[in-house]
Amino acid sequence: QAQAYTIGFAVSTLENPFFVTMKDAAEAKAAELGVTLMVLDAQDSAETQASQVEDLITRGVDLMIINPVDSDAIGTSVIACNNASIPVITVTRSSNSGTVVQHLDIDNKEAGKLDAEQLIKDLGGKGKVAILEGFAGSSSAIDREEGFVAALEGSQIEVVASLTANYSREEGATVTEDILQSNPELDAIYAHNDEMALGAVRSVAAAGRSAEIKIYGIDATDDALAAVESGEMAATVQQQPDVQIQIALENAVKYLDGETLEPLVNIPLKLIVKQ
Amino acid sequence: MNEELILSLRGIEKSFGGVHALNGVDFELRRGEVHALLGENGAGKSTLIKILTGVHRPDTGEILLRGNPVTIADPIDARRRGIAAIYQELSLIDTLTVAENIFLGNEPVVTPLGVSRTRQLYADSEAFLKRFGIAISSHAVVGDLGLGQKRVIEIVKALAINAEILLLDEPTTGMSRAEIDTLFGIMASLKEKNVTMIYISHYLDEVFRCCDRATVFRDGRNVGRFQMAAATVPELVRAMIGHTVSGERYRPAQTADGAETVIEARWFQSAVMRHPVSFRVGRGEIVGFTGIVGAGKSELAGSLFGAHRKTGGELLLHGKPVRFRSPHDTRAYGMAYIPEDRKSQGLILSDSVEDNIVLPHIEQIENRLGLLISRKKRAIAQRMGERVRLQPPDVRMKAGNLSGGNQQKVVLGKWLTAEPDIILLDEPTRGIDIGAKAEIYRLMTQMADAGKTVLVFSSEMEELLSICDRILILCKGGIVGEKQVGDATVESLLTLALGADCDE
Amino acid sequence: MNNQTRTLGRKFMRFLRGELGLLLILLLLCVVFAYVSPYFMVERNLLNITRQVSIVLTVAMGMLCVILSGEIDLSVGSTAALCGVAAAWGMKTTGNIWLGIGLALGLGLLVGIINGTLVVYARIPSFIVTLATMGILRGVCMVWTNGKPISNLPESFSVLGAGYVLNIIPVATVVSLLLVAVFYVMLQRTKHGTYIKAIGANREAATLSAIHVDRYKVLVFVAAGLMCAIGGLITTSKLLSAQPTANVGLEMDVLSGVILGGASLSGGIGTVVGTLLGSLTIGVINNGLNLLNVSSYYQEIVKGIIIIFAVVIKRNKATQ
Amino acid sequence: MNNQTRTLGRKFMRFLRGELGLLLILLLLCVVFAYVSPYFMVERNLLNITRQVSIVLTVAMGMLCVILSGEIDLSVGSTAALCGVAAAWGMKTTGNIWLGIGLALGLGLLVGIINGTLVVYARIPSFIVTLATMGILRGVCMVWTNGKPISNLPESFSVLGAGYVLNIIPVATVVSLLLVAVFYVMLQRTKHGTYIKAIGANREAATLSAIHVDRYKVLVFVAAGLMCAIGGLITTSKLLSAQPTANVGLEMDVLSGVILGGASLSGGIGTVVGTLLGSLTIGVINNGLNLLNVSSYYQEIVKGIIIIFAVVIKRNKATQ
Ligand SMILES: Nc1ncnc2c1ncn2[C@@H]1O[C@H](COP(=O)(O)OP(=O)(O)OP(=O)(O)O)[C@@H](O)[C@H]1O
Ligand SMILES: Nc1ncnc2c1ncn2[C@@H]1O[C@H](COP(=O)(O)OP(=O)(O)OP(=O)(O)O)[C@@H](O)[C@H]1O
Ligand SMILES: [Mg+2]
Ligand SMILES: [Mg+2]
Repeated sequence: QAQAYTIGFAVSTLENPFFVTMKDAAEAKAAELGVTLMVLDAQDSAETQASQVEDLITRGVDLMIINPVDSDAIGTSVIACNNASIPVITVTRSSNSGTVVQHLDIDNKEAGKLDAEQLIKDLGGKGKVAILEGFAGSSSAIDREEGFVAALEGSQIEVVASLTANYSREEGATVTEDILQSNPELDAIYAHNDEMALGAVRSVAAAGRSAEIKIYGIDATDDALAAVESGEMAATVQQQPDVQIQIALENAVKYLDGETLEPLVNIPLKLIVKQ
Repeated sequence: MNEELILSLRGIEKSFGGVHALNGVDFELRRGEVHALLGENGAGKSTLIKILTGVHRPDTGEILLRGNPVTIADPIDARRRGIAAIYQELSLIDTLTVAENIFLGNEPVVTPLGVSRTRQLYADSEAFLKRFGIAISSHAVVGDLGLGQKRVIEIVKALAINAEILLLDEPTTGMSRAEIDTLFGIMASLKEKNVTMIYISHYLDEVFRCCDRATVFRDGRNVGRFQMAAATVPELVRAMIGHTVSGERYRPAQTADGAETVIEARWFQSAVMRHPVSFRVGRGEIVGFTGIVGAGKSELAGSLFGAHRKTGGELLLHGKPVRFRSPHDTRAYGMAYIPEDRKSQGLILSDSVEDNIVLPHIEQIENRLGLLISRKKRAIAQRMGERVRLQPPDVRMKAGNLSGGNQQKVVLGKWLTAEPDIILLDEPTRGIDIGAKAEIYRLMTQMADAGKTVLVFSSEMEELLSICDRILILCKGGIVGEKQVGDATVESLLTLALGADCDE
Repeated sequence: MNNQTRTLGRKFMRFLRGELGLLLILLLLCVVFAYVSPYFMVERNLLNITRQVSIVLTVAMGMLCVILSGEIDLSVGSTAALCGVAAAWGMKTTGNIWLGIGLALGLGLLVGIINGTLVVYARIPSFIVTLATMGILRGVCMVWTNGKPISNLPESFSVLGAGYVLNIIPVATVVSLLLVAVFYVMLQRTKHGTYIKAIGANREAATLSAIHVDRYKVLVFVAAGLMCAIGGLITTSKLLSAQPTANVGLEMDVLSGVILGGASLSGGIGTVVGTLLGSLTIGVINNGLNLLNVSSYYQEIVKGIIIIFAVVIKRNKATQ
Repeated sequence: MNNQTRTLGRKFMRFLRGELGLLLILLLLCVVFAYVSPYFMVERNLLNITRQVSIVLTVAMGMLCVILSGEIDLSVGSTAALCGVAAAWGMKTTGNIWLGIGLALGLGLLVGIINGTLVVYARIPSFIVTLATMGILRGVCMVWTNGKPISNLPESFSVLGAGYVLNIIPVATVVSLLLVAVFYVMLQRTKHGTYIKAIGANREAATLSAIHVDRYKVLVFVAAGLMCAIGGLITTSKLLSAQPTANVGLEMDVLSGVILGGASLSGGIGTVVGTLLGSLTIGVINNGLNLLNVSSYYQEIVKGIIIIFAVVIKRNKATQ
């Protein structure tokens, strides 16, 4: 009877390879489970996402998997689903109001912390680091910053620059160029995602400072894994977006089949460094 | 003159929507002649020109060029066939320089990649300008020039093309006798080179001076052909408008002595004026301001109306000094200004005639709630349309679709509706036909008789002589003389306007 | 008699040329979507669309005034976000919803005055002024909230963005349509609208017609600022949370609706009904493609193609 | 004689009014940044800035043509991204760098022809055409790459975006300045430039002056498409990876440079030197604020304020 299920997946953005991987895995898994999947991309706008959830409710999906753009803003949409008796599973970011049947959490603070710990180890507890920030005001950027900075407490590592590059590889490259100019001494760059880290890799290489500057990212995209393998990046953090959505879809079908679900699933994070 | 037909048109028809602009025109042009095209506003003269330059395609009919039937696809095609035109509405680019405009689409010297020899371009353009005796720099940006100067550039631009057939659509509007004489001199020399010309004008004296033959249009068809040598003015006028018009003064000249001074300038100067000016005009007076092209008439008119920042002196209305920060401030004084350039200053071409007419005094069509009543708007516009003899009399037409003269009538109607107390008119009768002109002069004199104050700025000295009480002469931005109409002639005004002694 | 019918016919033709063409497109789209998706032509969904476009539509009314006067306002998204933040802050600080709303409106007004003044009196092109204020106001949003949303607003405030009139018509729809009506009267039926259009069509002619050009230019920016405030209030109320990053890119959505509705970027041309239909058309396309489960990569492609076709069909309808 | 000097004086005045004002602003900014940051006025950093603006500058040359002709091109970002993707795909598929570059240029040309044709022959406003193609081309990028970057390009391709001439001058700088020179000659010194400006200033008058208006309108979009291709190539080469989401928002950066450089959105007005200075000014502001480590929240605010001040100062310089 699984064929009959239609599941909606409201994803925050497909302009980021992390979520593209998640979407691809979702489509593969849905085919395997024989459910119809509707994917809607909010392009990082909480307002658009609210409208898209409305559309999914109209469409009468059996269950909705939401990857919220913002944990607060999604509240009204989750409540709307509750009122329409459509069960909701949230992934990556939670909803601060309404009821969801399950939340699959990725702890972004933890990801920042893992990078920080590796960085402290690599630099021997002392040195200068620059930070490339994600979209100003996005919850992932805020958490990844907080986790990282908190973990640096107590070490002698100094944050000498912190600038936004909007999660983009191009801007990561450009902003890194400027950081390199104003910091003749720099030991590491921590980027809120791999795209910016990969941009930094290019600029650092162009400046001929690859040997002295270590670069850290988050997401473990294919390009980043290769960069870690080749030594261009020091580390990245795997959040396993594919595993996350696979679990979400399996649990969705289970729930629709009448099983009850754990309210919270933590997706384990894994720090990737060169073998 | 030889009898060879260089161009002949057969049964040309052209309509725009419901309007039949041309209604089966037959027209013949002999090589080397200057052929006048006459007719009321809206008769279809400009439409014919635009058909010959490929701007419009005729609905039916045949064009024979040097005996061969042709279709003229666009202005590029026309130029290739040796046809060039001076259009009634300017076809200049305001943001380019004078030289660039003169040679636009006709660059004299370019390398294969199109790189211009700039120095040569400017030298050639200076040479052309010199022939007109007009002190305009080739480097000046056209948008900074006055309308009359633009017309000169427009003429030079057409002359630079070396066309075999030259079409001139009202080339002399806004020009004084001095520039007109130059133009005629150039036309005469072109004629010697066997250039054929079509000349459109509402001034019959010009037509008698320079044309060999004339064709008269009425309602889109030709109603008569004349040999100029044998024709008379009343004959032509009757063919054009069906009756004759008297040419004498429209009202006896008045002296303003003792009348209350309404508007007075004391060493008044604005940001665009080159010299301060002083004058006074009384209630019930019609005062003219004249001068050659570029003398500063329009600058003065606009400045009086608050369109330019005042930089010195005083302007007094009814004896009290006033300061206009923008034309909006003139409302309180019942002032109105009819600008010279109807296209860029006078009208919103994309709006209907009625919308244009009511714009400056739209309060007249508001109801108590401040909502606009289109019925009232139509009534007002229609009444004004009749007064200025709008043709076609449909006030819902887009202003941009009217013929040039009719657009001018709308500009006049727009302000006459307001019944202003003080009215400034800059080249008010540009492009208006003989019949309607008489009507407009009558409206102006009526206003003066009713105690209003009328200031007319015009390069057409004959016009001022027939309606004004007094004429002030401008030269290079300053007032160089004043004449009562009684003692003035065109020649005496022109001497002052050209006067070498006006340079201080 | 004959004249009367001809007049009527011509009036109808003129209407056809403008709005009816777009109306036909809109209906055509609806028919197609209704045919391919059973969920589309449902009362509830249609009302939903009207709510989804309500923000764009509200802000579009202000933008239309700005465009008509020959200017542009790129700061609408940031202004809306800032007003939303201000409202949320006001409500949380004072505990009073109305004070929050008042603060948002006041701020919208202020932004409009600043934009207008810089354009008119400092004579800076509006593209540059509003590009600058777009960045400045977004920055102010971020600094004010420290980049984090302001949440836990009073539940009763959600009526505006999420509530219903008579249990079925969204309040946001009603509010935006009321504003459309107000702007319709203002722009088509009062002298103010005539003046704004005249200024945009031919600034010099308008000046010489003794219209207070400067005052009206400031006014259109004020209208835009106020509409942004209302748009920001609807957004905040809908999410019951003020996002400092809300309404990013709103200027493009709004401009699309206005221009698809037949307005010209160079000023003087454009109507309220056109803008309404243009915004609705874009809303219907978004909603329909979502219901059809068109993948987001293809949505952009399909949307672009539909828009081009819509304009071509509309043009051909018009010239028939 | 006197005439000669007056002409020269007037020429100089005109130059002052336009470019020199902006040049002064740029120098002023440089002085300020040099004063507050020791890293700014370093040869290496200044060259860096020229490389950073090279993409915007290249695309701005195409955009300037479009703007001068009275149109707008919103699709530049998507076109650049698509060309970058095409180049990367071509290189990976054929293993030949030049084939990849050729493919990118060919695609840029094609996009230009499509945009131009829709604007000219289907008579759709360019705002709408390029808004639609902006979405369509971005969608094509996404579908083509399935949303993921194409990486591992041949290392030698990185010369364009990351290499140096004489070990110090970035190749991208040289390329973009060469293009600026080409466009300078084309727009200021050939009849083509005059025609494009004439068309933008007064389309009707240009038609009457026997100019091939339609042909030139298509041509400006082709120029824009080609410049986007080069911009996309530089981006891809710099990152040695083609991002389907590259150059999002490029249209705004480019427009800002062009308009800050004195061009008018309504067409006919604008210069290559102005655009160069405008783009550099924005580049210098971005770089300077980054060197000073101004937080992103405040960067937008400061940038907006600087831009407004720059324009005001420039204006006052001009009227002196
Ligand atoms: N594009 C157009 N659309 C609609 N009607 C037009 C258009 N162009 C011209 N007409 C109409 O064609 C008729 C002839 O106009 P035309 O300009 O040829 O007159 P004209 O003889 O040159 O008059 P004038 O002496 O005023 O210049 C007018 O009634 C005018 O309204
Ligand atoms: N020597 C000069 N210095 C500055 N500006 C000049 C000079 N000579 C002419 N001009 C310009 O010439 C233009 C002509 O002025 P204006 O339009 O007032 O003249 P006019 O008498 O109305 O002539 P017309 O309208 O027939 O050209 C003005 O725009 C003025 O700026
Ligand atoms: Mg005519
Ligand atoms: Mg004049």
